[in-house]
Amino acid sequence: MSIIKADTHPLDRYLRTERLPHVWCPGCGIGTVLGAYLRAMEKIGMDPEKSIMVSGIGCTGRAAGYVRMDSFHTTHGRAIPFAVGLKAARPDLNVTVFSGDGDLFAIGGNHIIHAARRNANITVVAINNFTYGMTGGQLAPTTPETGITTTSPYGNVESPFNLAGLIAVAGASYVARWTSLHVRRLEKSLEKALKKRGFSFVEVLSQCPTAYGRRNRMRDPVDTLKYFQKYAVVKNHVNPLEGVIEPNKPFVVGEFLDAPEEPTFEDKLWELTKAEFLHTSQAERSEWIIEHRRHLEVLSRIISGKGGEE
Amino acid sequence: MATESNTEKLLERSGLSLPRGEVYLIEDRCKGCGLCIAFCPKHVLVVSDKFNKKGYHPPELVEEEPVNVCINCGFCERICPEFAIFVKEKKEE
Amino acid sequence: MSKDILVGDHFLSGDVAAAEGAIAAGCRFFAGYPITPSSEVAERMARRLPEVGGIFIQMEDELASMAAILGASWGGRKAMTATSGPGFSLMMENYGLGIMTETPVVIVNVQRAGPSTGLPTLLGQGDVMQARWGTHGSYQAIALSPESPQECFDMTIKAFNLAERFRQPVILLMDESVGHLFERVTIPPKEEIEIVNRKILKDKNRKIYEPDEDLVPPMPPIGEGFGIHVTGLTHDERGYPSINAETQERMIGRINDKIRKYADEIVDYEEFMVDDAEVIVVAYGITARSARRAVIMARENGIKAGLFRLKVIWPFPSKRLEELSDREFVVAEVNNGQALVEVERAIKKRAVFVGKMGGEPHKPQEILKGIEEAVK
Amino acid sequence: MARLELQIGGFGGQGVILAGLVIARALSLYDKKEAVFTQAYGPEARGGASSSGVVIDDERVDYPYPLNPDILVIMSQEAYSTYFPRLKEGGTLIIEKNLVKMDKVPEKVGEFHSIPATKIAEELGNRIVANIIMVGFITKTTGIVSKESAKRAVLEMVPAKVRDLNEKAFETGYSYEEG
Repeated sequence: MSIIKADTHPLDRYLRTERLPHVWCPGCGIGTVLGAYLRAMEKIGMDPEKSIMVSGIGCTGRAAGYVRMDSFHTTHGRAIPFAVGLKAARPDLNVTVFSGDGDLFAIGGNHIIHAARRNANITVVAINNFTYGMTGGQLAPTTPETGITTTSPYGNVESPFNLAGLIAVAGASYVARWTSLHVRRLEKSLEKALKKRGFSFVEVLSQCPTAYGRRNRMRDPVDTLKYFQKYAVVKNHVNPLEGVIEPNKPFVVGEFLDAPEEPTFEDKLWELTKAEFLHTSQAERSEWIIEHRRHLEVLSRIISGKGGEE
Repeated sequence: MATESNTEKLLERSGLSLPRGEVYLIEDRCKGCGLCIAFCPKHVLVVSDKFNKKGYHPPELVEEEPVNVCINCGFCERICPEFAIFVKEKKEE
Repeated sequence: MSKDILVGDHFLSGDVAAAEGAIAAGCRFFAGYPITPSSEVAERMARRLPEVGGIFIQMEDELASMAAILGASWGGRKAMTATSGPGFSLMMENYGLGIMTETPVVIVNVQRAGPSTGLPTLLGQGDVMQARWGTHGSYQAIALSPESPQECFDMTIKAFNLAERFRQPVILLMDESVGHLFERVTIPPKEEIEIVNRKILKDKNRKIYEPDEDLVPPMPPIGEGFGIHVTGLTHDERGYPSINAETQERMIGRINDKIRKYADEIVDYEEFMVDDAEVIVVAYGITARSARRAVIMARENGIKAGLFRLKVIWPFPSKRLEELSDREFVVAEVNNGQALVEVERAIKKRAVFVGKMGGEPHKPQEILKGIEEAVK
Repeated sequence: MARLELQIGGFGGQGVILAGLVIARALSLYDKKEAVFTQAYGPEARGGASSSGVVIDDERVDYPYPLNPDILVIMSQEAYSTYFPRLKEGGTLIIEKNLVKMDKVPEKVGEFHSIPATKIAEELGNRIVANIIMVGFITKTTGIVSKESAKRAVLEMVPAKVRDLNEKAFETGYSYEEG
């Protein structure tokens, strides 16, 4: 038997096939993660016509250009506030931000923690490839200690962010971390993230053979995936602060946080516009706000790994 | 991946037959990264000698019964960053 | 009574009048970050937008504010932000995205004296060139400059109309003095207010950046299956990145031409006693009010002076100034000579410059001195 | 009436901003005059000094700030030093009797009035209404704004729960007999 030649792929209806092949290097994990995202969308029956993808700048930032849905490729670091504005204006649409670690956590770091704090009802897929790929492999806020990049040629002396931990404590409703090897679990996780009302965040560790792997003994994309296979420990609902990633040591992947659903930022913004809300007294309005506030003590229990049950 | 081989063992023990798959490839989307080959749990794929339009070596199938047969697990389809390879369940003739 | 247009006479500050103008224009989304002397715009919007079904968000910074209003505009809402110098600098990044993606929004910049933090509570007019050239690349800016709360109201409506018509961010270039002074503002009934709305793309087969005859492409709605792609990269008519000189020439050429083609229509100025004037003072914003007094004082002293007030600063009324170039010119502004450059370019000679570094408006006497110097 | 300038100076907390705003609003909206209200700033804005300006005209006001006030209302000694030199020759000077000390009324003053607004306010129960007492007094002594308009503006601009107190303050200031 031989491989059967095909012209179309099962995910083609979600893709701007006229733009394929995409710009990503051979073996880059972004395409894999994008595939997982589209399968998750398909699985939960999310209508692509009612779905928006917003990206920032960088390799992952190009994702918005390949999906057959309304998509925005914005400025460096600003995908989140663009998406927050869009979602607030159009809460009827599903809004996903699909971008990279540098875009979301270096130049855009302030925006993502605020979007999580507000519990904006958007899904953020953050591909963490430990470097700036598009500009040639420079130091990122996620580059592991000792990591060699073009701007840390002697080894990285900085400590990287623990993205999942950071976003969990900032106030997100759903937080998970997977790798580009854990495709099935990633897909399941993305299904949950997309369905979750509130700020949902999925970090995906991924390989950048060209810009990062090449300088860090993982020249072949397979090398990075083998690394993930060796060191990733699947654990659900651990304390997100235990999610620190150190070179050549086991690191946690899994679902860090799945908080009970609460009114989202947009729910509250739109409530303000209702006549019945505006015409109540200030005391009654305060009461409504308190009633619909985030259950921070529950969130804090979940975050501390003690579970969310009463 | 570990999950797949466990499933396989379980199925074997229970006497059920594994599903069989057919592998499809959009050859010119392939960038020859080798992820499908490296991570196919049944090792049914190898690098081919031929070049596609972009000069990459796409994978080819080496089905050698009874070990190296496609079980329609879909991992190659999922790991492929290029939307190039996919599998379909093989219907029994 | 409908809350969206507060018909009647009000005694408002320029900042508050601009907010009311926005609401009258149909603005239903505001994202901003507090900064003196523009905070009153945000405060008014925070109070008023929910009353009219609008959304107000105080963002984490000005970068985010600008990004959020672009997102909201693509979401189909008329959107605005308000800021002052330091925030305006931060907004330049996504102002550029707004130009590139042809997104209608309004940016209110209540100018204070800079550079940097400068004089937070005090007057400046030093953002004129930043309003023209603040973001990188080649483009045509539209910036309006009101001199009174009434004009803050009227011109905010006009700014929205221009933004929607030309699909581009429009700047309302106020200044601290105009923003903070109170005066009567007459809000006319709804039917007397001209409102322009963006053209909406209806044909799903048409490329999203394919322009009409006016060089402006109709704006596609989102969430309706158009499958649009919008990028800050140079893009072709489909909206797809097209990184080459040919597309750059064609697309950026059009983005410039759509404004250039109608520049004469956009240009707006007021001539006060200009007809027989021997010397003309060019001024805008609060400085125009000092200049008007100076012109009257000059006339009392027997000097035939006039005022040429820039109501729209960008595009610049070079054509009209060139026609007047047989007169003597004085330029007064609270900066080191920004409109001056454009005036001298138009009249092809030097003008007497009466500048101030900021902190307070010109005393009429200061401009009068300039007038006297010009006729010497 | 040609251009007429009113300036009120005092220190922060006396409500000189509200006093100016009330008068300007009354003039603009109810007396249908052209009026501009500004908060004066400059070096005197430091050290807690505070001042508001109202410029009135039959036609649209051009330069909106007082240059040489026709009427100067002074509620602190510091404001007196700052603003008095700007008073127009023959202009009207109104002072807070207990807070501004002067040996004799300077020569350039054409018309002079004084009122112990803060003390009266304290007698009414809250020194915070000293500014509204001053508004009533300005209304009566200068005649630049009609009583109905000024009172209407006061009542519109103060919180509902202190409306009665402010109305009383305005009336008290309006009917104050200098002596």
